[in-house]
Amino acid sequence: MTERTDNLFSDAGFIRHNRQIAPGHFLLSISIPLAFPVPKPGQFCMLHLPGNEAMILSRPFSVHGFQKKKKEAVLEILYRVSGRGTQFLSNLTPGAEIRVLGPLGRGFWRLAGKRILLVAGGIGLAPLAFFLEREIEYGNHSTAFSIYLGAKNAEILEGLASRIPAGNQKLLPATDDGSIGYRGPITDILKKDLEHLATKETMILACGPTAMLKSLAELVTQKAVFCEVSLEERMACGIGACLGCVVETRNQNGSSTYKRVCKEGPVFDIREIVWSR
Amino acid sequence: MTERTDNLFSDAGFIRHNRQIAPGHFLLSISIPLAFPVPKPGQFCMLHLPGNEAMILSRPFSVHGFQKKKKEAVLEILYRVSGRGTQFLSNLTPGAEIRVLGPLGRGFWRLAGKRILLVAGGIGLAPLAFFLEREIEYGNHSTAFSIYLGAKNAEILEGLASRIPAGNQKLLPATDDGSIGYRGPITDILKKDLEHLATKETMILACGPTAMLKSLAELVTQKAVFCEVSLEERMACGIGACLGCVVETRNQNGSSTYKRVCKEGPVFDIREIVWSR
Amino acid sequence: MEPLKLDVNVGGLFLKNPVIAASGTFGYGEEYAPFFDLGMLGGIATKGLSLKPRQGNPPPRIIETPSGMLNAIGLENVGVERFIAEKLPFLRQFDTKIIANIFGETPEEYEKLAAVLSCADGIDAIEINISCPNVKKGGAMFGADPDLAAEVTAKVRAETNLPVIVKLTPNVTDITRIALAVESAGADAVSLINTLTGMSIDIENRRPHLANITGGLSGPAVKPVALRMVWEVFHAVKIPVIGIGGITTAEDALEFMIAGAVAIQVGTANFIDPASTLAILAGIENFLDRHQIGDIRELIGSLRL
Amino acid sequence: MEPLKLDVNVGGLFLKNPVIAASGTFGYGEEYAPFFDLGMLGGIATKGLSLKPRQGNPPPRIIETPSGMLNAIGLENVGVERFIAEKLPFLRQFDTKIIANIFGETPEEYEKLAAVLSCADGIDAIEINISCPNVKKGGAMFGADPDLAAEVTAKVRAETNLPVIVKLTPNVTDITRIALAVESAGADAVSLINTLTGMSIDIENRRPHLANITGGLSGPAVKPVALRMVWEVFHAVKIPVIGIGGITTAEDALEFMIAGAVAIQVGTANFIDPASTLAILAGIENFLDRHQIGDIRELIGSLRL
Ligand SMILES: Cc1cc2nc3c(=O)[nH]c(=O)nc-3n(C[C@H](O)[C@H](O)[C@H](O)COP(=O)(O)OP(=O)(O)OC[C@H]3O[C@@H](n4cnc5c(N)ncnc54)[C@H](O)[C@@H]3O)c2cc1C
Ligand SMILES: Cc1cc2nc3c(=O)[nH]c(=O)nc-3n(C[C@H](O)[C@H](O)[C@H](O)COP(=O)(O)OP(=O)(O)OC[C@H]3O[C@@H](n4cnc5c(N)ncnc54)[C@H](O)[C@@H]3O)c2cc1C
Ligand SMILES: Cc1cc2nc3c(=O)[nH]c(=O)nc-3n(C[C@H](O)[C@H](O)[C@H](O)COP(=O)(O)O)c2cc1C
Ligand SMILES: Cc1cc2nc3c(=O)[nH]c(=O)nc-3n(C[C@H](O)[C@H](O)[C@H](O)COP(=O)(O)O)c2cc1C
Ligand code: FES
Ligand code: FES
Repeated sequence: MTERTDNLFSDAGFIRHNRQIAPGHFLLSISIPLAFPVPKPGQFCMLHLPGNEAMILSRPFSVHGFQKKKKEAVLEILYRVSGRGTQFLSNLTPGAEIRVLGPLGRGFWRLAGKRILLVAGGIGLAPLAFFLEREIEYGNHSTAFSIYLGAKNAEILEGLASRIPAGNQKLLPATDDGSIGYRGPITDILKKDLEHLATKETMILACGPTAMLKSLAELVTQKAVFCEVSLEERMACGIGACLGCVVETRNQNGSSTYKRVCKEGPVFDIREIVWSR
Repeated sequence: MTERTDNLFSDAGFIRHNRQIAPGHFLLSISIPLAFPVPKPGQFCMLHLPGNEAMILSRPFSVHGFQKKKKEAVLEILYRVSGRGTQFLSNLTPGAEIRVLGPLGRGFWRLAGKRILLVAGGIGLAPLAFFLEREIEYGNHSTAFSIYLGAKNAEILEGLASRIPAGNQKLLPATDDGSIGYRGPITDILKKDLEHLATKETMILACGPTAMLKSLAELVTQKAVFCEVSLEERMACGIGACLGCVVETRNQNGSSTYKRVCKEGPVFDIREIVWSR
Repeated sequence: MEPLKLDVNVGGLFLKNPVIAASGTFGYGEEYAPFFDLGMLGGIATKGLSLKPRQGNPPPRIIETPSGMLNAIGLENVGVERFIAEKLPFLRQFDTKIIANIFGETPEEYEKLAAVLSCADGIDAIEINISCPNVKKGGAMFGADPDLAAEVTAKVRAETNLPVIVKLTPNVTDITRIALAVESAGADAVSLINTLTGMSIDIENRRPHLANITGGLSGPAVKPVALRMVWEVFHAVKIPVIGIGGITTAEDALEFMIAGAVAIQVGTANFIDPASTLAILAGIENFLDRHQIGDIRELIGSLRL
Repeated sequence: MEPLKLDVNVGGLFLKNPVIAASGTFGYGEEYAPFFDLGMLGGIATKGLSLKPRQGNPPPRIIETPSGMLNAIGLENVGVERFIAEKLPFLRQFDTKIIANIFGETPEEYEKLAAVLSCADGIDAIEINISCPNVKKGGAMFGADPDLAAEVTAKVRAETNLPVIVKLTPNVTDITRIALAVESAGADAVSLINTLTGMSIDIENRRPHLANITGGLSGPAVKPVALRMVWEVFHAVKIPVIGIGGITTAEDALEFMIAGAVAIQVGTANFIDPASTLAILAGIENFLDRHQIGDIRELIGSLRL
């Protein structure tokens, strides 16, 4: 059952920069040894918060960017300050040591498709932008990409949008306050668009708040479109040992099992998930 | 019984600099509001370690220097890295916020005397150098000062000695390894000197490790010389509330009482102390 | 706008707000008076009082632990007579409720303490400490046995008309049994938790860090245990519960109130910052404002399951 | 120079060094194999095993607390059969001792588990978990009652020739009573502590952070309590004691050994850094070197009072 992934790294990196890209949103760049295995889009890392020993657990963050340089690799994380740990992280300055464990979990499945819709709720853009970057890098010209990006307001949306790699994909924005793009949930636009898309040739990759994912789940069960989502759950180990991060998933026979977000996920087929909360 | 000291300050300061003066020994300079009451030599402050919430208790440090400037006051602390808290402290950089509570306790008694011997064991120099600085500042020319300074080796001794204010006092050095001055405990030199000093006109102020203070206690009970010592004990509140920092003291009637180092001390008449440990 | 309602009734002890300074961490109030007006607090619990003055344990008495501290003060105090003569007048200057925390080696000593304190003018409630882990006789011994706990409570109850709060120890298998026992014996409220018994060793010289060998653990480290016990006791008894244990921020205090505490005590946090109690009070007001809750009592026991 | 002697005898379970990965925090070993050679460890305690596979509790199952964490996994596990078929062969590749941690809802279930595991080749000891706070039936119920604890121990004892370790809960008034009871019932060793029951509340939506409401507290926060209990039990029983609770550094491990633990288990620290166990082992060796102690057994119970 358990996939063995021996290709894991756990060691200190150093902060290159940690800069605000929008209110409460930061881009963290970490220099790590070249030994760090190349992460797949959708995989994540556990970052250990240095210095504050009262916060014992590392925090999970999707890989947002990764480059190999001559003497080091560079890992990029895009994060939102949402609690005490991320607050602490946002105060770290260049040169600070930070322990990185990763890359973890399984990434997005790369199915061939004519059209890929990336649906991001706020900071959920982080892994999707990395996915797109890799597609562009690999020279995937046969697929059309659209990015559905929802955010609180224009300022945050524009900050996030600045992290989308250059290419000829379409950006469809929505904000809670209508200060840019559609006013309302991003899934509203998606719903409309899905009506005149050939669902067979379309696939959706999504990451964002639970409410968004739930709407999406309803949408895609009506339309028979393949959809993968990256989930979040509280984590302790990040490597499958503690069983802390489970989500309820549906089995073929209708019964349900818990699966570990850190190991069997964080990316799941949206139909697999039992949306209870 | 309890002396009321309403003149207390508890607020954030900012680190001006935090520089090594000898291996493991640091001079910390903190900018604090002018509202900070002028400390007396021998008084101390509690420094709250910012950031690491696992270390909940503030650390006590003697005031080593204090100057009022136009818009701020400057508090100086001389410290030795002796554990996790002081290790943490030594990594703080200029600009960092640090909460200061003080000035606390009672300082050295300023008795008129022809000759004042300052006996410092290592970092114990911190409050004694401040005492001397104030004496020099107040223009006390009628008293002769000698500083007995013991340290592990020449490097540390010289680093510490650099913190002694300029004046015409005598410095008597001793090191554990004999790399400078007398080789052995500083109390050895003192013992010899005391033999040909008029004890009535002499007073001793001392601060240093317990072993040194114990030897000193034996010395001065043989010779009838007035001697005050600054003691250390683990502290939680620093203001007399928790009763955590007591030492055993002798009463006139021969019985013993616990006294709070933070409140009735940290400076005590050496004869008052019951040296048990 | 209506002013916020912060007052609570702790079994006949009426507090203008739910923030109390915990016994043993606030001296007799004097030490904190330089930092703020003590009259801003809901109440102050005094250092544990015994009939005769007590010297307490030899030093070292405290040591820091991860997010906490151990103490083995051993109930050093001036004794109830000197407290009344020398300390109480100072405390009574302030518009706050004075809770006398008492400690005895026998049920009879508790009884006498209650009698003496009830005659003294200016005591608003008695908190029976049957939970101190740092003394050989009495203390936690009474707190770990429902029958003894009830006996002490009944004896104090019979001696006083003041509200009687019983302070419970967490070092038990089932704290609700003790809570139920003291409720039946006439307690007006329970307060919990006192400290968890712990230990720390200096590995370099292989000695315990505390002269008393063991001590009481307090501070943020114990908060999850304290909160669980408050929630359990809240569901077990009908009398009000005062929450104590690791409360350092307003958020901590609110957790306890949502779990069922009608008031809270702040202990170790007073050492972290002498004005902690005030910051906690301000933070509670802020939370109520933000959530448009007009009366703090709406919050008490409002945990959704 | 003579090589350091690190081997210890835990009631017939011979470990090459005293560092064991604690149950429930090390999976079935597989997850940690990428980080270091598991054969460097003294032993590995498996995730708690039950007769049938268990789903465990609904999420959220964990939450961080000051210097600690709460978990309410609820003993999710593959069941003893699949453990033997699918997990044990992997573990047996390594030169380390495998301790099967077992959990039942009735004494009979423990009995059967012991029987099944004794037949499986490659189990070196059985650790009876009578201390899990996160399940409705069994678990801590057995651990809080000396008679039930003894009954479970005796039943397992009768079924196996493997060394039997009983893992004790700290959520009791007097842990030495339970330790003495299981010693009389035939336990070869005791391990302690399991987690302290705790709780945490999300004040914004007034819900418990854990779906199970309460959970088990572990990590550095509990270390002082664990150390005190190890010291108490060490003085109460004659069988060896395994120390567990908040061990994160070599210094922590040494505190437990000086207090009387013949071996130690590392739990939550594995989450902080997957190579914690190795760092702890290296630190112990370093300490022995520095203090010129040739045999770790000189350290055990060497506390000076
Ligand atoms: C696989 C995965 C990928 C993620 N990728 C990103 C990303 O790229 N950018 C980003 O900003 N955030 C991401 N998150 C969410 C991020 O982990 C949380 O925002 C962060 O842990 C919050 O920590 P805190 O201390 O600030 O919050 P607090 O609420 O103070 O944290 C308390 C505890 O809860 C946990 N926690 C809180 N919120 C979450 C959450 N949503 N998911 C998991 N654990 C949580 C924390 O880890 C911590 O243990 C990801 C989460 C997961 C599981
Ligand atoms: C009145 C007073 C004045 C002092 N002045 C100075 C000074 O000017 N310069 C200086 O370098 N040191 C001074 N000290 C000692 C200084 O407080 C300790 O070195 C420091 O607290 C050690 O903290 P730590 O976290 O590094 O050590 P750890 O041993 O890791 O600390 C653990 C706990 O023990 C306490 N502790 C450890 N050693 C001591 C000690 N010797 N005295 C009191 N508490 C201790 C800590 O405060 C902490 O609570 C003074 C102590 C007192 C009481
Ligand atoms: C130094 C110290 C002294 C204490 N003395 C007493 C006491 O005299 N009587 C008492 O009932 N509790 C005493 N306590 C317990 C506290 O009142 C409180 O119950 C406990 O510390 C838990 O709360 P906290 O985590 O907020 O500190 C003392 C605690 C500390 C830390
Ligand atoms: C996530 C998690 C799961 C656990 N599962 C088990 C278990 O299955 N069986 C068991 O006996 N103890 C279990 N424990 C308890 C640990 O083995 C250990 O006793 C406890 O966590 C204290 O040690 P620590 O502070 O080093 O973590 C678990 C602990 C955690 C944190
Ligand atoms: S975080 Fe530990 S199993 Fe997923
Ligand atoms: S440190 Fe609290 S009384 Fe001295």
